[in-house]
Amino acid sequence: MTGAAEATAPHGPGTGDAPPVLALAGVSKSFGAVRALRDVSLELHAGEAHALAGENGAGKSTLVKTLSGVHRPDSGQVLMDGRPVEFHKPADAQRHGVAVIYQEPTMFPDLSVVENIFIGRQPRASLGRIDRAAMHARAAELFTRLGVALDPEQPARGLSIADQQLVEIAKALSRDARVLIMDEPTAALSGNEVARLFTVVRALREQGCAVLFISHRLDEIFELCQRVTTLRDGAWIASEPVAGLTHEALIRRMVGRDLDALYPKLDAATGEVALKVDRLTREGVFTDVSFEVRRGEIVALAGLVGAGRSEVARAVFGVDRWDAGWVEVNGRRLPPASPTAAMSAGVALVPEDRRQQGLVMDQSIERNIGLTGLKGLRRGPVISRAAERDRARDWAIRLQLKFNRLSDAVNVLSGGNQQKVVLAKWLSTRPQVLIIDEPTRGIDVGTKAEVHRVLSELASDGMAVLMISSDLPEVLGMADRVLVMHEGRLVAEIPRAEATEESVMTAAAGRTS
Amino acid sequence: GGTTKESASSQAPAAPAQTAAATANPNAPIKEGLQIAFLPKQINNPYLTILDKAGIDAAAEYKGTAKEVGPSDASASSQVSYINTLIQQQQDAILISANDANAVCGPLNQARSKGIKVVSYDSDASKDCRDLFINQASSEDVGRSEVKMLADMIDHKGEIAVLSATANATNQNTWIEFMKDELTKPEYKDMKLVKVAYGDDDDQKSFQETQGLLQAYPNLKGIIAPTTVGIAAAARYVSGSKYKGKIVVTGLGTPNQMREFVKNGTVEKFALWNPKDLGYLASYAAASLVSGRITGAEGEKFTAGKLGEFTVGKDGEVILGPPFTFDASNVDDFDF
Amino acid sequence: MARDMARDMAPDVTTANSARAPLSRFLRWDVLVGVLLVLVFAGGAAGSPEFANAGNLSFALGDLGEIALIALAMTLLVVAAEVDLSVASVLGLSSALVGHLWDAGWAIETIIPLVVVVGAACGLVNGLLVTRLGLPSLAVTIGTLALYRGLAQVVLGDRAIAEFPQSYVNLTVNDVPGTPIPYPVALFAVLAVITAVALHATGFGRALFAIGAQVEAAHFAGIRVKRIKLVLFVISGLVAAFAGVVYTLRYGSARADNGSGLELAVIAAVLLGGVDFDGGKGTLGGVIAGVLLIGLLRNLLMLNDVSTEIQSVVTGLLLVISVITPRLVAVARQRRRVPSPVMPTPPTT
Amino acid sequence: MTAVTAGRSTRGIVDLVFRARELSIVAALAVLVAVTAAANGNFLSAQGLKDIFLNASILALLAVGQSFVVITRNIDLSVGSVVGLVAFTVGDVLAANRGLGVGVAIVLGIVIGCVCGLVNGLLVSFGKVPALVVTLGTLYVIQGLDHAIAHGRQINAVDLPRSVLSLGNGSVLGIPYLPLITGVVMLAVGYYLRSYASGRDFYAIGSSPEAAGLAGVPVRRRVMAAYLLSGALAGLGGVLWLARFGTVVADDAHGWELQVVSAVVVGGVAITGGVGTVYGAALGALLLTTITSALVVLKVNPFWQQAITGALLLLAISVDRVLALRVARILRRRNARHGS
Ligand SMILES: Nc1ncnc2c1ncn2[C@@H]1O[C@H](COP(=O)(O)OP(=O)(O)OP(=O)(O)O)[C@@H](O)[C@H]1O
Ligand SMILES: Nc1ncnc2c1ncn2[C@@H]1O[C@H](COP(=O)(O)OP(=O)(O)OP(=O)(O)O)[C@@H](O)[C@H]1O
Ligand SMILES: [Mg+2]
Ligand SMILES: [Mg+2]
Repeated sequence: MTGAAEATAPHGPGTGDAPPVLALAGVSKSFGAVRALRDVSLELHAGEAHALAGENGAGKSTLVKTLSGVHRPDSGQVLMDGRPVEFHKPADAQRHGVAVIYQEPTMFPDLSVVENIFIGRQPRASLGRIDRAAMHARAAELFTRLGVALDPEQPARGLSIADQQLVEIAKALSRDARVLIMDEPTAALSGNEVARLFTVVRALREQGCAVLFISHRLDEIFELCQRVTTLRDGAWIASEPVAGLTHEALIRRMVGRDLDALYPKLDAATGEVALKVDRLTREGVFTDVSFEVRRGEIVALAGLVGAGRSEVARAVFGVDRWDAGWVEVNGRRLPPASPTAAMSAGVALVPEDRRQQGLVMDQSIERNIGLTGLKGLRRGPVISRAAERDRARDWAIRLQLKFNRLSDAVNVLSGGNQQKVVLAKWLSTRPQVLIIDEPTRGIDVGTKAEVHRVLSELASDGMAVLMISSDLPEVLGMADRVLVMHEGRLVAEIPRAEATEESVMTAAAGRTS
Repeated sequence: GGTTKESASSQAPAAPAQTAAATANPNAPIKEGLQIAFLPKQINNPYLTILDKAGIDAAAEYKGTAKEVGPSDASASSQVSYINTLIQQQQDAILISANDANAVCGPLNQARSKGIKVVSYDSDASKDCRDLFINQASSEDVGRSEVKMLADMIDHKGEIAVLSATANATNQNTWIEFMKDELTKPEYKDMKLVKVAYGDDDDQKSFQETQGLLQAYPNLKGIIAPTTVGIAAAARYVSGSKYKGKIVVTGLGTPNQMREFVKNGTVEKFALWNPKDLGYLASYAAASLVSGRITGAEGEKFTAGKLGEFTVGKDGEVILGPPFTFDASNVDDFDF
Repeated sequence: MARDMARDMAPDVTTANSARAPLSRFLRWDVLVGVLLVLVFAGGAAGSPEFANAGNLSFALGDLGEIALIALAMTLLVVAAEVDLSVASVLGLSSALVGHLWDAGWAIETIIPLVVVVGAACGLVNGLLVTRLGLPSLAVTIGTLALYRGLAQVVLGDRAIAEFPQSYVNLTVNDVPGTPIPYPVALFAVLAVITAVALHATGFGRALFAIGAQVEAAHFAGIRVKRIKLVLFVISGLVAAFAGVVYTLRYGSARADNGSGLELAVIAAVLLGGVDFDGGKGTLGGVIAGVLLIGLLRNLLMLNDVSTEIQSVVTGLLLVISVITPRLVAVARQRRRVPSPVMPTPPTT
Repeated sequence: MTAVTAGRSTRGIVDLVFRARELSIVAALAVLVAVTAAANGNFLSAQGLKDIFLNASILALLAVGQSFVVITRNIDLSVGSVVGLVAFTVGDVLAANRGLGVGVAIVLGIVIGCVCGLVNGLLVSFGKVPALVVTLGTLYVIQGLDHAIAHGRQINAVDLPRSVLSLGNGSVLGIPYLPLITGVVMLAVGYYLRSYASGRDFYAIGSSPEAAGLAGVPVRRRVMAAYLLSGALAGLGGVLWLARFGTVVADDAHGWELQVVSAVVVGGVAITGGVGTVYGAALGALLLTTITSALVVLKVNPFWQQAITGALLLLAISVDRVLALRVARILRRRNARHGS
């Protein structure tokens, strides 16, 4: 409530006199006991990219959904061109020219990529039939603009998270919208795609489109946006021009205090080989991948989107079958295609897709965390609820999980908090080898530091960590060694001392330096 | 010791004794206010509905109340729950057309041990667990006469097939046995039963089975369908196909269903008894049992209202009479 | 006792709604069914003297025996987002085998275990087709529904076998001394307790819920999805075959068409009990309440001479009402508090 | 990057060819018919062919309606009951008013079917309750209603107007009306689903109901429409049933829901929604009925018929699946060669 008075007039210098294209005025929204938004105001102006910053669970996605008609505000108003509007459903907002990229990709797995982009808005030929040729032409044009190499006729099922995200972006851009809202569009993307996306967004902005952009990568905010609004615990904190703002100042707005080092990498003594992967091949996906990870070591696996990193992780953990080669953990070979065997050998995999692979969305936080350690929770033949709860609480506190009750379903958590539950679920198995795919996707700066600290500690306690990340600073900041993949092959191994943005990117792009 | 089949027969339960011990008083009046219940194979079976209605009307004649209850599917188990209900309701008599002669046995005997009389009609229950069986016609008569009727129409020559109800239907299976036996006689040496098909008393299934028979056996001359559903379906298929006039269809059917096919020449003759009489007789037989006029022993006689006197035969069987043959000359005289 | 059982065995499952007011915990679908069951029982006892006597209750419970047994296994399957439509056919096949072998002079002590093993094999076939080939279980078991029923006909043809040993028949129809509970129902009660514990309090149960709710996540969590599903199908076949033995002895009649159509009754009971057909949600207590509700209500209607057609209508309405009431209440409550439709949750199968 | 693109697009094309489920059903049908005809030439006679198509047309019509619903990730178990109800009530009305013609019968049937579909649709789309439960419930309710109306009566062919019966048995240019009607309906629905934006919405809803809502697809309206169509076609199916069989009782089409669902599943419509075509479903229905007819023609012992039907059904879906898995694997390998 304290922010309310200031919030009513966030209109600052440099925004012109035209009424904002889309605005929120004093909006509140609660889910049961959770007050996700409290009296928040926000203005989006034509030709301006506006950033929304805040910790996990601050209410950013809720704000987006309020703007797009998914949620209706409990109180307050949505204004379009200065006039109040009521969006009852997403279709209403779309009709007003609001295009949204939601935080979690919303694909139609059975439809082709091109149909995914144009569903409900297919170009028409005579008699109202779909004009497939026109549809393909427009898709091709969009893909060229975004630099995406996807077969438009391919079904969306089986696309990597990154590819899904690209399709979502294409979908939103195809709408020729007046307002483009993007909720963490870059979380799954690597540098290249992000750069392309920004070029496209800048062009749109210059054509007069209003943009709302959410990201936990603060650099991106500074690179793309003119203004930034900060939320904390659902409350409006500030709206101000990006120019003149420092990283530290922004973080202080979000977190309410100063942060420690972002990459608190401890130097640990490396021990014997914990994970050895030898000439591992899965035909058509990756070929001849060999590497080792020692105890106490954090090895990063870098590469462009689609390079096959996640596929390697899946095969090592036994989710997918491999065609040739073998995997050894602590000197013992793993049988193929058995996650159970991998787990009992001490391997854990934090998967990249938390909604499908990481969590049982309908189930409670404690059940999700307990799922990987059911044996340890047994008292006689039955599961001890107390033990389950203790285990969940332990890790929830350690990872600063923001939750209402441990018995709440994970699907009511914010994206970043969901990611923390996945981490808790796997860290609680106390693995010897931790494979972690995009560990901080969608995690806010504060928690990111926390996750990095935990990883660093675990490694120095003797855990072997294989970290897949598209976040280059993270790779450089955390890894003892960087492995780089390109089109399914391991193309480079770069020790920490030699790892720079240039060296990693060159290898990832398949150019030999 | 092992419980094999041999040891079982020695352990088979004796039928409840108290009913057999009673003696009949042929002059006892029919009690007033009797409560009896008809339990058909399946409610909504048009043939059994006619029968039960006649039985209920008959009950009104002797100042009793009768009702029809039953399952909507013709499975053995569903009849059993109704028997239990009728026991709880303390009916005076249960009249049953059994889906499965054995499955209903236990509950029927339970009913009898509570003093409820059990009469089976149309389709018999195992004879250990009912007092009387009201048979539409002697099974032997039905089986043999069907063969004779068909033989006359095809000059005792050619391939024939039977289109029955379900594979487990007790009455149909008995008739078919007699048909096969009749066919062993020398006068039928040129006739050959090539197939017994099952239409499950389902109109559509019977229809499709007929199609199949005609395609599979191009030399087929005649079909006997000893079930009202089957004969109607067979006749309908034949009348709408190129086989009309080449294939003789006969069996057991109701005049209302068959009238059209008799008139358009698809079917020359078919047989049946009067289902109303059967229901009427069953109703009276039950009332006579309850009133103590008969006990179900062989040789006892009783009067069934307008139908006159009937004699209890062997195994408690009462026979309505020989089947009646319908043809173009008389089919319009009946309405059922 | 049935009612107590239903209540005791409904431990809470954490549903997505539990964040709402605590009152909604009691407005859950399965609890509603439990309450309806109590009402029917009380109403029946008060209204018709024929209902609440030992003889009738014993019969009504005994008549549910096979459906109840199969429903236990079916609940496990449905929680894991699979279904077995072939159960009634396995029951029929088992009945046909019992009849055939008995007719051939085998000892009943040999027949019963053998038939149960055959049932498990039928389940194994279902399970292998589902897990090895990745076929949808609905499709597979529609196929085996025809196949197993067909095999029953092959085995027994048009024969109907009767005269089973009385001592075994008695075991299926007599009551546990001093109670109106037939032996099969007593066995069911024991199995129900075991199943309830397995489903709601063990790691196995947790695994089932996870598989049903999000199979990929379960796989990633090291749960042996295929093996567990295979086991469930085997259990289902085994239980159905055992139910076939009980059925045959209880009716004293082996026929190839025994129990046909029973699968829909089982599914109806499981659905009525609040188990989500998309998997991952449901309680065993709800299912037991569902089985008893359908059975006792039918019995009560029958005793009151309500015709079959009306019974059918009542069963159907019960299904619809039991699913729609909690939703309506939830919507009404939401409307009253705040005018906010949440994410457009679309209908699901 | 370019190599990857090449690999991906070949995959797309080959995939399209191999995943045409309809082709594998046509192949299965061809084998079945060839084998049967070799054993008994009558099977392919004019009368034989006519019978096959006549037998399949009502099931195929229902399968078209059902696949519409299944594609939206719902199910309609009440179709069998609706057919029974419509066949009897329309028969009853016609028997009482013999002056009425085919047109009235069809309209009446479709109206009754639509009412049933409306109830299902309202409950599923606006009540947001699971379709399986709702339609199992309405299955029982409609069945009960049908029985209550019929009350053990039977409508016979003699009671019905000639014109209605000739709809069931007559033909135009040698093609019987029934398969003609089914064919026209199938083509129209299939074309709509493929070529109209609103048609694609049904696939989107089945593929991901949540995403459909976010993409602005009117989910409720479409689900409602799917149930209405299924109900309407079931109503039409009921009238055709009446016309074809002439004799109707309350039990007609009892248990058909499983047959219809089998046809749809065999026809390649995914029970989890989003995938499949009505052509596949109709072919599935044709395959199922042809199996039944062929077994009779092949003089298979009646006690073996059902077992063989079941086994063939399993074979059909398994072979299809194994082939799909094989092809996917080959493609992945080929992708490897292209990619590297
Ligand atoms: N449907 C819902 N039901 C209940 N609570 C919800 C729901 N949606 C969001 N919340 C709660 O609202 C709060 C804000 O969530 P929101 O998703 O807006 O956060 P966010 O700022 O987007 O976080 P992140 O950066 O992690 O994506 C969180 O506490 C979350 O648990
Ligand atoms: N069976 C398959 N056939 C063809 N392509 C596939 C198959 N499986 C995965 N792919 C593609 O192979 C690529 C490798 O995906 P993977 O997720 O391993 O990449 P990554 O390097 O981890 O990138 P990301 O950042 O997207 O996670 C993806 O683009 C994916 O769409
Ligand atoms: Mg968010
Ligand atoms: Mg990846």
